[in-house]
Amino acid sequence: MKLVTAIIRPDKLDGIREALESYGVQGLTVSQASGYGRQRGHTEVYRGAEYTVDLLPKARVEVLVSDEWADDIVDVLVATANTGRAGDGKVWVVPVEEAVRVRTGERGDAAL
Amino acid sequence: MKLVTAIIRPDKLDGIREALESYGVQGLTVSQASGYGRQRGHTEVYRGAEYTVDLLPKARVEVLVSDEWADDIVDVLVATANTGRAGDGKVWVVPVEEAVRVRTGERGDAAL
Amino acid sequence: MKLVTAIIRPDKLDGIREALESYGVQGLTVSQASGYGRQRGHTEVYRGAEYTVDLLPKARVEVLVSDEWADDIVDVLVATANTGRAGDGKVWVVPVEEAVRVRTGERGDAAL
Amino acid sequence: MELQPVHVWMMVCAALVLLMTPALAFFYGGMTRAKSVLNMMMMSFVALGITAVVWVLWGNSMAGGGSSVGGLFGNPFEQFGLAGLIGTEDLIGAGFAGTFAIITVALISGAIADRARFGAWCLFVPVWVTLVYAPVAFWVWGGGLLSAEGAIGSWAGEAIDYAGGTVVHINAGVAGLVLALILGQRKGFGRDPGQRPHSIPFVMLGAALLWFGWFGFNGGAASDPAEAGLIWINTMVAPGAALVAWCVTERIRDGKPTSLGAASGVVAGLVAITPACADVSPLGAVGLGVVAGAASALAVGLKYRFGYDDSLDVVGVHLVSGLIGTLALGFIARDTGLLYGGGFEQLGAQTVAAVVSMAYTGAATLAIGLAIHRTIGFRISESDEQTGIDLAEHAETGYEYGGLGTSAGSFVPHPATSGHLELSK
Amino acid sequence: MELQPVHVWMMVCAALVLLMTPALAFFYGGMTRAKSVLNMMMMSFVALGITAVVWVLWGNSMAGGGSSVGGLFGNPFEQFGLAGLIGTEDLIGAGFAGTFAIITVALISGAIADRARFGAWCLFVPVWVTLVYAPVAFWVWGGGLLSAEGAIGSWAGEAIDYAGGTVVHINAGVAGLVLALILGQRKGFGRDPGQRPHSIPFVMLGAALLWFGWFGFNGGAASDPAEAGLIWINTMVAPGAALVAWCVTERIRDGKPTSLGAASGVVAGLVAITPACADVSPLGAVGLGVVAGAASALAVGLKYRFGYDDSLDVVGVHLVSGLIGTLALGFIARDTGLLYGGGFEQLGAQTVAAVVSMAYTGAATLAIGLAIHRTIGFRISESDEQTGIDLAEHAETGYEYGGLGTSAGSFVPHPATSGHLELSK
Amino acid sequence: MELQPVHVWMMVCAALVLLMTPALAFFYGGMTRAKSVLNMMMMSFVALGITAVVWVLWGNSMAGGGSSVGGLFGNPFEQFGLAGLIGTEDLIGAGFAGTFAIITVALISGAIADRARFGAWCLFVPVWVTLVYAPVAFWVWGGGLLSAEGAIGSWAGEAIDYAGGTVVHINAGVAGLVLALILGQRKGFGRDPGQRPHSIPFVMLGAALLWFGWFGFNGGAASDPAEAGLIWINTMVAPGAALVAWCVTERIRDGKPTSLGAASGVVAGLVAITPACADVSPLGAVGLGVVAGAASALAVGLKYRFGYDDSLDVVGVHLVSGLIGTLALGFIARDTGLLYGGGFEQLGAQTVAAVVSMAYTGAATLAIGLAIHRTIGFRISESDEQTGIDLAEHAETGYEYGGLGTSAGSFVPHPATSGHLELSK
Ligand SMILES: Nc1ncnc2c1ncn2[C@@H]1O[C@H](COP(=O)(O)OP(=O)(O)O)[C@@H](O)[C@H]1O
Ligand SMILES: Nc1ncnc2c1ncn2[C@@H]1O[C@H](COP(=O)(O)OP(=O)(O)O)[C@@H](O)[C@H]1O
Ligand SMILES: Nc1ncnc2c1ncn2[C@@H]1O[C@H](COP(=O)(O)OP(=O)(O)O)[C@@H](O)[C@H]1O
Repeated sequence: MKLVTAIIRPDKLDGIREALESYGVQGLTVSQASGYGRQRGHTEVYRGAEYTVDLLPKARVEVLVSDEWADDIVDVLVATANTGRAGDGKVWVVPVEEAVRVRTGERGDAAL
Repeated sequence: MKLVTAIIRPDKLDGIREALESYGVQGLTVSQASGYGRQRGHTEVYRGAEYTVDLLPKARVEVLVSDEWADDIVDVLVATANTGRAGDGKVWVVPVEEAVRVRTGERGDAAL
Repeated sequence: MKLVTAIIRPDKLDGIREALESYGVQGLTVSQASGYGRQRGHTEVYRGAEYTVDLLPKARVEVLVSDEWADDIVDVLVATANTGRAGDGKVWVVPVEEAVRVRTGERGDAAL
Repeated sequence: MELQPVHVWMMVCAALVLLMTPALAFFYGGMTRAKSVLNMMMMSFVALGITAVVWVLWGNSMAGGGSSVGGLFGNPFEQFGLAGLIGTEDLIGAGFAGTFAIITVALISGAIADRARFGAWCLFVPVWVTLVYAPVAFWVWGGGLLSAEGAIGSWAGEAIDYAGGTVVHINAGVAGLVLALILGQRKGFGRDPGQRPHSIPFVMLGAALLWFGWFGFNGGAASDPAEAGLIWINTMVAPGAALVAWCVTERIRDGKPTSLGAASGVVAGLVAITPACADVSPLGAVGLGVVAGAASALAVGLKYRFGYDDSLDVVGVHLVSGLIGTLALGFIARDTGLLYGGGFEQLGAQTVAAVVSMAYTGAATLAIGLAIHRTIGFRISESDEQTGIDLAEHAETGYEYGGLGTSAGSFVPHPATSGHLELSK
Repeated sequence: MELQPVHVWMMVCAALVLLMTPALAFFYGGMTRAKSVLNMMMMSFVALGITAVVWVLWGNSMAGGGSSVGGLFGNPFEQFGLAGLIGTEDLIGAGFAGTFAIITVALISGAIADRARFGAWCLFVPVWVTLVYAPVAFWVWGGGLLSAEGAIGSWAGEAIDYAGGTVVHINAGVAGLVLALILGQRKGFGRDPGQRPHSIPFVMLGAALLWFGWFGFNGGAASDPAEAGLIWINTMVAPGAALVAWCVTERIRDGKPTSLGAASGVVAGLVAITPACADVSPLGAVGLGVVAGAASALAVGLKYRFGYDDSLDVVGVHLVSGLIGTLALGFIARDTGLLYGGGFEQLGAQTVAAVVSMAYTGAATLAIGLAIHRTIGFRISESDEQTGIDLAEHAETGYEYGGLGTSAGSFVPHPATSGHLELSK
Repeated sequence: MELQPVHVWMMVCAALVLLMTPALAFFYGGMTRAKSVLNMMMMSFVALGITAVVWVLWGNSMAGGGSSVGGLFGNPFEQFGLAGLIGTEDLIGAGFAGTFAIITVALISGAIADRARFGAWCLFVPVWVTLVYAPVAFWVWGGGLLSAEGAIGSWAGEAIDYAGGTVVHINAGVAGLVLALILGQRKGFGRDPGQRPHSIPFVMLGAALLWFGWFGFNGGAASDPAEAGLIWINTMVAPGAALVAWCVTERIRDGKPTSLGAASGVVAGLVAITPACADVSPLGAVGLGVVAGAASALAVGLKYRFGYDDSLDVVGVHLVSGLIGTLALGFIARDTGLLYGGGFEQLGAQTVAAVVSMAYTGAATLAIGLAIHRTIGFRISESDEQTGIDLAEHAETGYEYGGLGTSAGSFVPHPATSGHLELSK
């Protein structure tokens, strides 16, 4: 199995979820993240003092997939999250040695 | 070493911590996550407009463990987090190539 | 490629970012975490009832790096985040099989 | 002259009404997304600042202080800067009247949440107060068109609008609808669940302070204790009944009574009792509250059906309950209503006043709104809406609870230099 | 008749007291978990709505408006709907009295935070106001049992309860204790650290607005400037002293003075001065504040020892400080207290009034509470408590700061259809 | 004696002024980091508690109640505990005056946000009220030094300070500056972007309630309806104009008008109109508001240039706008100002009063502040500042929205034992 992690724009989350769902992915885990990279931040002003904010809000999506589906899932994620502007994010794949569904104790691909 | 990640119900966190502690695990890292899966969400209503919430709050627990303990830790996590209802979560194991304790610079199993 | 994850004190974040930047790292992803370990927590009191808080705020930094840079990056992270007091955190390295820049679709080291 | 009870009462009431505009800022601000809360609140705050100045300069003169210009408005220059009132107790009345102008224009902003250019709003406020609020207030309360001696009022009968059902709520509701149509829907209207309220406790805070202030709003002009007492009781019981009615409506329709509903019910009840507070019995007020609470609870859904994005339901709450209160007087006004054997005169007068105000306000707001929209533009860009209007228009975010979003970044104490330089000029 | 100063004063005071119930909603709401804040606030808001209506319909008549039924309560039908008061200044007093009924029943809700079925609460409120509040208010203030001419009062002496130590605070405290026992402990009571307050600024906001409103609560009935001034000063200094005393107690016992303690101290001091505000000197008020602040600071821990889950300390604050204020009058009442050479009469009268009220309220609340609990059920299910009562009972959550919890999901503008259909019927 | 309108007015106004201190707690609390919000609010709350007690004990006697001790202060023992006032209507005035002392000392705390030891502050408050506030109030309002009959006032002319430009705002501003210098900069001052405001809605809530309360602050002493009306209007329009001016200044300098700026503008305008409220025309108030709003908007940057960490701009807002209002009277006072042909006398008197107060307050605050700092220490440790002063000094955190920070941990219902033991002693 693989763990596919995608750092994406938060507003792409709904699209990603739908795309993965129509691809047969039945679960995923999302968390809030902040990213720093090429994308330029914004400026805030409080009583005339300027604050430049460089860490920008991102969503982190994690999906456990079987080995054979990993490449396709990566493609789906990249295609759906893309806007062409700096800050679109990254997708990466890490090998997973074991996965378990807590409810049933099923292991391996059956746990996904 | 292995990194064991568990996505669990937030209210199982205390139990997990105690179980791991009694198992000799001396540290762990927790973060907030939201999960999408078989578990059904709930409905909120604001001025008559219904909002169906499908992303449900989860806790993500990460534990670095030595190779020999990984299986046991997985078992403990699964056993403690289980309720038998949809939404109990997943546990997965990823290989770790190096680990360092920042305070001392110790590496490998000594860093855990 | 490698994924280097560092659990650090939140106030070390700015230093880390600058150190990595001067090392040529052009992006990273940060998220909030809570850690449990040797570091002692604090006590809160509400209407005389004491609450001991053991989960302490941490920042999680994730950096994708090419294989050859991984060791150096780990060293930079450890050196910068160190204060010598319990609670400094951990750094670990996980192998990455694939990485993609969403904006361009570039893969591998070019995606970093 | 010594202070009299009526002076004390009106000054206290005026302060209460002034508080209602910040209260509205919370009522509305809590209902927006977290990334729009400041802009929403600012629309009320800046309306307060601008209208206070406009009122002192020429607004009060136009709404009744100056002599009538064809029954349409008072001469704005006659009491410019409140000249002529200084040294008299009439300043108190001018202050009280000013707070009504402030809240009325602020009410409109709920219809255009999350998407109005702040500069455009800052232009809209003084123009609308001058061209719409002041004249309509003059017609109803200042001896103009709709009053007993006015061209329309003398023909159709004088409408009862004790504290502003027509002048304030119907007016604001119609203006809100018109602006909502001009600006168009928010991106994701009716689809994006992110558009739920971000802080319901703030909505409840707003509703509570509005209720508190409304005792001043309804009661301030009373000078007789029996009348004042009736107003007080009605201002307590009508929103109470409407709160219950809104919750019951939700319980039946959606399965659960909500706190947003309770807060909204309070406001609907207050709106409905506004014109009627001095002219219906406490039992009448209970009935009026029940009807207004239930009707507004149903009416807030209309925007999804008809597709106008009246974001925070200015139409559903203020226009609908304002009309209910205004028209109900035709039936339950204690002296002249149909149910008290008073014939159709009162109902006719109420209807005429409502229709005339709606027509004029609708047309004038359309003109003003379009003029602004076609020139400087009334709506922010799509990407600004995405980013959040607080950042885009105010370079601020409402909250920073210690997350990572902003804690990392650089800091430039900008005014250190420029501030000093400009000061030392 | 022209408005008199007393009319103005009482109307202002009544508005201030009305504000206290939403203030209480914040005081309590801030102390619950984030997932229960709306339900906690709603218990106050709906108490406001329901009691306002009940008061106008029959409550005022029962508490003093109607003629005495055996010294037990006023005839509820005599002034149903405030008939007979319309056209008189007595409407003002009826309004003022109504706000006391509202806050009293709302106070009780703090004892049953996080776990009461909302429907059961909505039933409890009107029944309790009718069967408990109105009679006890009648006994003390309406010429009933405990007043000078009443069966008990004429025997035991008339107790001093200027603004409601017995009628409001002891009453609410006892009722809270009874309901807390009926409903049982929250899951995790005394163990789950998640049960800490979620927003202490809201608690402080509540305390501040309560204090502000309390000037109306204590002062509203005063018609003599020296008395009014004394009340005002005492209402400023007693909570001030109690704030300091609570903080000092915490500093000694826990090592740190807390802001939750300061806010709680304010309320304890206000509760204690309530019955005594017109009858003790400013120095007496300082002393009373110190005692009440320290005693309540210690008393809030009793629930852990005895195992009743009085979640937000209605007993520790309102019952304890209410008793302190009520009994202290036996000692420091300026005309009749022991320390002023007045003998034991006053202390006896105070004790009797407190005991009689506690006994009646305890028994009656037990009956009402059990009746509801055994029939429709007063407590939510364990899984609803786990999920959070806001979602379970109101289908809402208090906050959405842009997290991921709810931003993803689908949106159904439900009333688009049904709302319209029902409106067009 | 029956209540008179002036009694009612002053009691209402006094309650309004009392509300201003919690309002300030929100205005300031919203501007700090989330981890310091409670300490910031507590500085106001405890100032309220302590000063209320001090005022009743000896403060009122020193500020005017007792007979003059060399024109410097009133005899503190003469009316200790307000003895002598009991039974008279003068208690009302004593209460009103007390609320001014409370807010003045609370204002200072904004200059030392995030880093003051709470114990040190609790010591500073009563000492400063006794040695600084009470004497200066006596000089200006109690018949002391700066009044017409006083040593300085009879020579330099009597300054106009209707509601406290000098006594309250200049005083607090100078004291704040001195304490900021004694305590030194926060760690990260001018560099750490974490020091941005954590909740701007709270700042706006504070500003709104301050404005509301300020009608009492400025108006409470008026006994003539024309004067009261003028004060009311000026208190509405000056902050309105200042709000607009601050926003315009920001628009020009920074590109965007902010809501923090709007809230700050309101306060700057209120500060400036405070001394002048009864003596300038509404047009004068508009002008004064514009100048104060713009000047304070520029002045808040000075701290970065000169390096004093006046964290929440007590100097930039209260000292600067207080001076503007005080000195402006030399020009635009309606009877005696230069622009009204009144010669330089008034300007001279205003300047002397401001300078004398600043000199005395500066020196006395320096002495008190240093005495505390050198003995028990006025500043928390660096690691406590890092952790957050709320946890370090109060063992609390402001918010818990259900995150993981505190939900896991153990719970010890500490007072279960000790509380009970101490109670049962
Ligand atoms: N080396 C990296 N390691 C981990 N995350 C990264 C890395 N580089 C970028 N990111 C994440 O990807 C996001 C987008 O990167 P950015 O450089 O702004 O745009 P792009 O990838 O389109 O060039 C960043 O905000 C960050 O969260
Ligand atoms: N393929 C997956 N990848 C990552 N996380 C998953 C995946 N499937 C489920 N999860 C996580 O596990 C949680 C529980 O899954 P769910 O399908 O609801 O219940 P169960 O695992 O008991 O069948 C989800 O909320 C989600 O956080
Ligand atoms: N085995 C582990 N797995 C994952 N995270 C860990 C582990 N041990 C410690 N941590 C993380 O590292 C942080 C610091 O650990 P701690 O034991 O307090 O200090 P130190 O590492 O300096 O001895 C913890 O708060 C936790 O977030």
